[in-house]
Amino acid sequence: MPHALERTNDFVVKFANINGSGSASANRLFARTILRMGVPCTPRNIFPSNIQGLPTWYEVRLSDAGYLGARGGAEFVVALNPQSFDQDAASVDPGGYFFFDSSKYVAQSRLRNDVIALPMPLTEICNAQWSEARHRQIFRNVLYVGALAALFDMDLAEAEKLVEEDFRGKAKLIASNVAALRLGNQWARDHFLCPIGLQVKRSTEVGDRIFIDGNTASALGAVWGGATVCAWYPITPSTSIPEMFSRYASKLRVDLETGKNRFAVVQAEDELASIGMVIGAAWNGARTFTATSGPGISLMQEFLGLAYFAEIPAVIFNVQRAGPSTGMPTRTQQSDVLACAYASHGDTKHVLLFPEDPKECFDLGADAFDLADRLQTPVFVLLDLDMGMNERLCDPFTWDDARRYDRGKVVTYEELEAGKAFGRYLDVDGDGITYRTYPGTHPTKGSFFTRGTSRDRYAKYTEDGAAYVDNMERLLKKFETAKKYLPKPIRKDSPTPTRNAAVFYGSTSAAMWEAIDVLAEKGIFLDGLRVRAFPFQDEVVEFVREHDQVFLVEQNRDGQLRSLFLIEHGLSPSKLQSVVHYDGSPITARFIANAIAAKLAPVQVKS
Amino acid sequence: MPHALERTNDFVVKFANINGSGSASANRLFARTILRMGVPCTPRNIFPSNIQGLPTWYEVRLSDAGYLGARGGAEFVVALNPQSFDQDAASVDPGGYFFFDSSKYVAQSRLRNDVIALPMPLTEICNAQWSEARHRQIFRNVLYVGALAALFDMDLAEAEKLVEEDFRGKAKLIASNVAALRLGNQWARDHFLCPIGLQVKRSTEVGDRIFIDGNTASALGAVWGGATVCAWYPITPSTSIPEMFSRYASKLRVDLETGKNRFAVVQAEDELASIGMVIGAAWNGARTFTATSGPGISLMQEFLGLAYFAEIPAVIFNVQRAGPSTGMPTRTQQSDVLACAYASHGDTKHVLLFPEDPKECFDLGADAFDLADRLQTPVFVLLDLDMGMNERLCDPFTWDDARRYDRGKVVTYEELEAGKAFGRYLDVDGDGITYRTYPGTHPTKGSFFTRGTSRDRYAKYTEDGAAYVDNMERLLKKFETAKKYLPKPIRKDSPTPTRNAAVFYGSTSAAMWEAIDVLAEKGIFLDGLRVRAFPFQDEVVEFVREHDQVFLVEQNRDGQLRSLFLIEHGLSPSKLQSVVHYDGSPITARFIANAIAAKLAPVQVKS
Amino acid sequence: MTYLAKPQLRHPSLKVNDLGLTRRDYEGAVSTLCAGCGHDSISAAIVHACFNLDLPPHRIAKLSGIGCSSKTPTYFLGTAHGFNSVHGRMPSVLTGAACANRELIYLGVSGDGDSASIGLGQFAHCLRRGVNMVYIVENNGVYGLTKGQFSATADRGSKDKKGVSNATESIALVGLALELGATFVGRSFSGDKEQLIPLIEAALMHEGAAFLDVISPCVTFNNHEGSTKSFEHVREHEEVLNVLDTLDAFDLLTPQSEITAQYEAGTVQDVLQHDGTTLRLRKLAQEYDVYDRNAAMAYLHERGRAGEIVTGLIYVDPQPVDMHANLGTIPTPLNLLGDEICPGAAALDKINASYR
Amino acid sequence: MTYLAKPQLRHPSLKVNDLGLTRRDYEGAVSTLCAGCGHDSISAAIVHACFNLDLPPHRIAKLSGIGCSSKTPTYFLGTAHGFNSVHGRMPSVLTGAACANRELIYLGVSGDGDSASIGLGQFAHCLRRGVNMVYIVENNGVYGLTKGQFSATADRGSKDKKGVSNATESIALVGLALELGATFVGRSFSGDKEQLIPLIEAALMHEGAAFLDVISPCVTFNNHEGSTKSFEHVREHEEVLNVLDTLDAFDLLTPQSEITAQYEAGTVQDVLQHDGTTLRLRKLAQEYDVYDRNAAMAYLHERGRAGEIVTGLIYVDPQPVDMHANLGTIPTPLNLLGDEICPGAAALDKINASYR
Ligand SMILES: Cc1ncc(C[n+]2csc(CCOP(=O)(O)OP(=O)(O)O)c2C)c(N)n1
Ligand SMILES: Cc1ncc(C[n+]2csc(CCOP(=O)(O)OP(=O)(O)O)c2C)c(N)n1
Ligand code: SF4
Ligand code: SF4
Ligand SMILES: [Mg+2]
Ligand SMILES: [Mg+2]
Repeated sequence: MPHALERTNDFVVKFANINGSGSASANRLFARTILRMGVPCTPRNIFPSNIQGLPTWYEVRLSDAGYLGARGGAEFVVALNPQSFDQDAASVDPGGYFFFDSSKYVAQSRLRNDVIALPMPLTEICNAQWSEARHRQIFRNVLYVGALAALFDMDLAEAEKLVEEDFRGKAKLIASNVAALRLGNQWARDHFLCPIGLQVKRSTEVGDRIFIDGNTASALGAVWGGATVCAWYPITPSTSIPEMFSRYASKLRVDLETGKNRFAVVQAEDELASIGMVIGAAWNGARTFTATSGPGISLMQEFLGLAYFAEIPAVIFNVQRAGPSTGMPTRTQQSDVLACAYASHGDTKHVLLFPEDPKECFDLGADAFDLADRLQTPVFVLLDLDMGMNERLCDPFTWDDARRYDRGKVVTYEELEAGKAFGRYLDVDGDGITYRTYPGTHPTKGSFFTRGTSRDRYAKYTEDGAAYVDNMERLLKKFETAKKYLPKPIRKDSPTPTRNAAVFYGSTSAAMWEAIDVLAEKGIFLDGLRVRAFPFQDEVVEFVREHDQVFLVEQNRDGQLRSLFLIEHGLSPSKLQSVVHYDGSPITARFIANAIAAKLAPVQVKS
Repeated sequence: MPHALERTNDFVVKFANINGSGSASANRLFARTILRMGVPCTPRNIFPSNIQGLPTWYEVRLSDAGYLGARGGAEFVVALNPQSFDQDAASVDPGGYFFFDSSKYVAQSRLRNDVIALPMPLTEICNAQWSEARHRQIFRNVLYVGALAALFDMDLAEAEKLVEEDFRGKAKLIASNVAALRLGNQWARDHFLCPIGLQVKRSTEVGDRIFIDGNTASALGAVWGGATVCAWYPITPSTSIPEMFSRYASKLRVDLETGKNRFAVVQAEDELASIGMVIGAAWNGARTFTATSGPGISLMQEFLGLAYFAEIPAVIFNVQRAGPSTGMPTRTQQSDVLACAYASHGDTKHVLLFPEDPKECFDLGADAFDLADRLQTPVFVLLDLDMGMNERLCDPFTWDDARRYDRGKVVTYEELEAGKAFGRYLDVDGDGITYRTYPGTHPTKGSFFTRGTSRDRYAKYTEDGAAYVDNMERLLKKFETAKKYLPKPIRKDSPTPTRNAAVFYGSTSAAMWEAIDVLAEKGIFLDGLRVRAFPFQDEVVEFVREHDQVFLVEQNRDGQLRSLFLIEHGLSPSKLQSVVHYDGSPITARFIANAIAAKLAPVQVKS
Repeated sequence: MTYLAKPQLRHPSLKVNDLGLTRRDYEGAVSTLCAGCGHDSISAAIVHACFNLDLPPHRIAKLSGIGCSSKTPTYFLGTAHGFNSVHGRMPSVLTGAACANRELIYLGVSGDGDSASIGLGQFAHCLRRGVNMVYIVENNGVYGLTKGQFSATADRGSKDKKGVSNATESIALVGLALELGATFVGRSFSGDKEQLIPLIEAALMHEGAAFLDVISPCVTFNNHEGSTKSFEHVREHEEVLNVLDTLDAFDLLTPQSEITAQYEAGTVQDVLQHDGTTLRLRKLAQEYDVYDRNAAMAYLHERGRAGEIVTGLIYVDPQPVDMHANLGTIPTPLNLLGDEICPGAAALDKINASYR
Repeated sequence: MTYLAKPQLRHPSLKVNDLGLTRRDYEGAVSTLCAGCGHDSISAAIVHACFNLDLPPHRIAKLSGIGCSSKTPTYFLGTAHGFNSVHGRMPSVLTGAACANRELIYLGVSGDGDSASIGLGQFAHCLRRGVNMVYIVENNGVYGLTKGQFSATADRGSKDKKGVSNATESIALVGLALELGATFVGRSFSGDKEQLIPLIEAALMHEGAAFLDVISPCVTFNNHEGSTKSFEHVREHEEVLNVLDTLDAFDLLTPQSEITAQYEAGTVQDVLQHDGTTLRLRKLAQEYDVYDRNAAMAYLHERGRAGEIVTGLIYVDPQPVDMHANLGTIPTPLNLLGDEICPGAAALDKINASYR
């Protein structure tokens, strides 16, 4: 038997539960207690595409070093699901710990020699303590949190404080939950050698960071970004964006006197309708968005082409999941990049934003509305399930009260009255972006007809080839202009000069920066560039040009962001190497580091 | 004034009409008379997106050399539309001829000095000859055909024979049409110096070729290819594929005894439904197809991803028109290449076929059904408006009676009875293609569940990442396998060795081969490769590798086929130069030759 | 049709309405539809109705899908913004627009292909949401723009131009609209301006989802014998339920007596609308009650089975509920809200605190 | 739900039907739905009905969209082919499948989100086409799989789990199906096997488009007070029109008396089906006529307004026209046609000649 693992503030705890059993809030309580102790930790929920009765896992990675990506492996497994018991037992790292409900007999043969077994008769204790079935089920979860606190030497008071905050005003609930916590804690102290080798020590690493999921952050971005109309259709994993938008708008956007809403949320009949509503609202001058996932993007294709060609601002949050088709709807991927970048038939190109974490979901989420209005075109904010549905530690959100919404080039009644010339598709400023009016602005001036068919600079229908080409080329110019408004890439060069580099985006970020550290320890140095928007700015292209070997790390099979590089820029394909991970689990630093090391190995042998 | 043009069997006649005025059949009669004289000619119809009352043009290019592409310019213009009169007058090549209805006074100032005016009082003659308004309108068209025959020294008997064939059995109609032809012919002989410098001389160049449009040819391909279920939704320019399929199937596929149909054509409620029906029918073992254009492709995206992932055969004829959005619905483009190749969210790739003319629409149209069944995946046949809706001279269709439909890997009742092992997604043969059963085959064996979600090799639902990846990689292998079944590219090397080459596809073909000839005359030599399918075979990639400079000629803005080259193969982007033409008119040899010559000029100066 | 003068309605004088506008001010670009197309008459009726009601043209938003019918918004109300969207999806675009600015008047124009085939789902859902709008289907039983295929409203057994009979059950949009909760439902005929104009006026005044099914013959592809959507067939089978006047615009409809004279005398019923205006109904089917949705459906089905085409105001709910009531939105149009709605930095700090 | 035994129906004995199969042979994989979900009871009823009718399970094609309801085809008829397609689009897939092979029995299973929201257009069009099928909507008024949002069938004023009231007009699928020309329309309740099983049997025997709206409470998201789709609410407001037996399967329904006893005695009516089988109807609403579509609609609306949920066989057309009759297809399934349908080289030469 290997030595029992000993780690402080740097290990992974995995909970194996049954979905619908109420374990989620107990697991969250565990993670939040660690955070309250100042120790960075990142939870990830792995759940099935059903509502109740199937296996679900919750992984919590503690990392004083601040690594927030998935890591893989688990030093400690909490096995509470008889269905997956053997699989869970097998998943403990050698020398790790296996905590399970021992109320029913578990044959020794199902346990491992190289792992420390921590049996606790949770059900038995609950049955003895509580009579109601509901209580027995709920408190069983709280019980193990109390026990873990003892095993890891955590500060139970922090957990108790969280319970108090969560149930504020419900004294009875607080008391019973605290009692359960203490019961579990005490039982563990009485029956196990506490603490074990894995320990949580108070730290200051968390700082003033907040703990929030990307979908909620996006919803807040939409509230602060001034969205007034949201049209949507439920689909995992995007559903909570409009739901949280509703919730926060109902708090922050209600007329105090009348109780009336300063926003509208319409649950549409499907995604064709939701994007149609967004286009109608945007045409009419509202800031508006929808949220969806892959299948919704597929259904929106026709309308997205209309919005591109008729130049309608629209913000689309796409929380990506594993495709194709229904795929693995509760697993993560970055596989809608191509479907968004070139959405619709004909020659089209769209603006994409790639937030890395909830903080950027908020920032880019809010910015997206300015960008859409400024560029008069759809703007996609590409999240993924891993970022959208998991809580993540990130910097607190900030807002500059001096900031004003950029509504783009809109001609007003006054300007029309003053005789300002107006041609809806007339490129007055030479940047490809033309002026618009909102419907109903002026009795006699500035009205125009919007359509998906070709038209001249004054929005008049035409089938003239030259006018069509003129317009299509202006759209290319506008796409070029977009680059100057879009968020710049984030570059971090290796302290040791290197000709190798990595390019990545979105939720890959945390694992990637960690992988760069890991590789540096092995003597492999990489400059890193995180792309935050498409079309790519010169800085991005330059970065690739500067290096001999660029690894494009992404979470899809076909290297979709790499395709954008190849299509849009004259970059050498052999230089741009794909590193892909697409089994639906979040990419890890271990995976990236191994993949890159393997690709570099032959090169290094040569040199 | 320049010398009046003199050409034999090598000029362009352009008719300017009003749509809905019945001129189409007269213009066709003109073109077909030329063909009956053995002279190759190619008509192109340029029509607006409306039903009646707007300008429409019909261009007939005569070319004894056999060039069937659009050429540009016109030596002879027939101006019958007062709306476009001035524009039409301006469009005659210097030294050309301008034929117009002089019944109403036309100011001399509206005519050109450098063009020969041929005024004929068509309306006046008609009014004198016929009393009914309907007759006056119809015969006015026939009249000018008669006159043109005189001017070009055409054999009127051929026109008369065509009238007889067209109205077979309707003696009165024949007589009156022939009379009108002769009246026009005589009038021209009496009032013009006949023949003029442009003349049609009997030739043998047409040979046994047939004159048919690509949509009809595709429909025939579907009939011969064994399609039994067609589901569709009307959209220009694809509508005539299902309509002609219906017509021919009603002739060739009816049970003689009962009068019942051996086929089903369902006009669906939209494109989502039409592709859904195709998928349902294909799943159930029928050979089935739909036809659509860009907006339909956008709407089908979700279902196309399902078909890719669930591995359902489906044939989709996409007759491309100018996008994006509704775009220019009666203009031609090749701009749905990307939207088809990577249709749907997630990682997807689809098989594309690129016919060049009606002959290949028939051949590849029929083959598509074998390919879809063999590969169990959607197969797109990419036409465009120019090819689909215009009649074109092409080789007669052939069929080998020994040919048998390839239904692909289907396990039968007998095989199941005999104990053949069956796993729906089990790669028994190592080519990525697995076996299927039709629903209802066997009472106890071989049934499986089809879904768009991840599953194991036995079609059982799973969210296991490894099983998912296993399946996705098999799909890549299948895509690789596809290459060996797909039609090979057509390569034609320059007799003078060269390091330059052109790659192209579809309706660009005729203009491209002509451009190669034109360039050769200027001392610029190109090897040519016409791509007929995606994924590209090794031959295609090798061809690009072999050359220093490869021009990728296509009819869209963004160089979409070029994107496929860049994405799928490690080809150097700087070597692959885009030559694009996308104003909605068919690409011409002149355009291509000029564009390539211009791109090569600096290079040639250097060398 | 480009070369023909527009069909002349009955008010040729350049009369001025309360806004000081003439009927010309309500017109649009010259139509490019076929000469005699029913759709052009409907455009003319819309022009009349808006003129009669003194609506400021620029406060109307015209929206449509794709089709000959959907082209028509270009041909009326030239100073209004218009949106020719994609095939069958006008309802969602209109719904979104209505969310953004509740103060404009929404006029959706569609075809039977656009609404009954590809757009059926959106048609249904915008009605059930109670979007405040007038939704007109210019119903010709065929796809005009794609050259004459049967649409879903083509009656079973009716024949196309080549004599092929339609085998599939048809969709009755009026029946559907009633089933789906539209609060104003009417049917009319493009050839019957006297009925159509006031019906459009009444629909414009209705503060909820108003639906009008207007039979509008396609002269090019569906005006032959055997068609049940031809001018002749509709004239022969029209059963006029009622004719109505909107009392606000009463004086503008000249001369009263003439209109009345065209129909058998009937009783008069005044219908008070939510906004305070009154519809005066001259009932031709005496027993018919425009408030009774159930009875309306039964009556329609019964007459429909007898081959009759019932026209007139079919159903009105005098207390319609508009989508904005369901959404609980403020009276100010949402598109006017600016920086003042941003909760700002302080509120954000509170949010941050709640996520620690 | 994985760990609970399947809900037990009333025939626990391993009785054998005419095909020599037991009920077990009609079952599928273990359900992964929530314990107590209405959908599982409907699956069980389908198993019973197919067993009772002696249907060879592999000759049934099960199709669905996406949702908890749409997952159920995995849980019955394990030896049949199934197709879990995309959200809301099962009807088109089923229609295509029916085109390809008219000899299989088509069973479409859908949810209220799947059919009344995203799928409304396809729902409508497959009914009007008269596709020979049984189309079951497992109606719980919510989106179960996406965790409890209102669906379009949620009644106006009904409340979600958090107490928020639904502001939008609901869609009544039964009314729509009648309006759209479905030739067999029924409604039932997942909790009422005695009514549901024979209704499914009758629908399976109907040779046309048969639609069944089955209220099927979502125990996780829509079984609370204020919901009008909860077990309690439906039990309290169900108004049973009739119960029926299919005479062919008469002897399999045991014991007759027991079923009858559950309802007040009513008169009996025999309804002859197109295929020669007879439905025996025990009428509870005496005056109700299952042949009268109009009356059915009126009755439904009236009772609906009173808050009652009418269940039973609502309408049947004894002479349904199936899509294949409209298409004029041969009796042989099209998917069996092979090389013999190729017109061959000689015919092609003739075609060539006609294009010279
Ligand atoms: C997605 C899509 N599919 C098909 C078409 C082609 N299309 C244009 S108009 C039309 C039908 C129009 O019929 P209807 O709405 O009845 O209008 P009408 O022309 O008869 O007035 C169709 C199918 C399209 N524009 N978009
Ligand atoms: C195109 C698309 N949009 C959204 C979803 C997400 N989704 C899955 S099931 C479902 C609703 C299911 O509701 P219902 O049909 O009523 O079935 P239930 O789960 O209630 O039985 C939705 C919206 C999806 N799968 N596909
Ligand atoms: S085709 Fe028919 S609907 Fe279209 S403009 Fe002509 S008459 Fe009107
Ligand atoms: S969520 Fe509702 S519908 Fe879905 S399985 Fe659970 S109880 Fe059934
Ligand atoms: Mg129409
Ligand atoms: Mg539901």
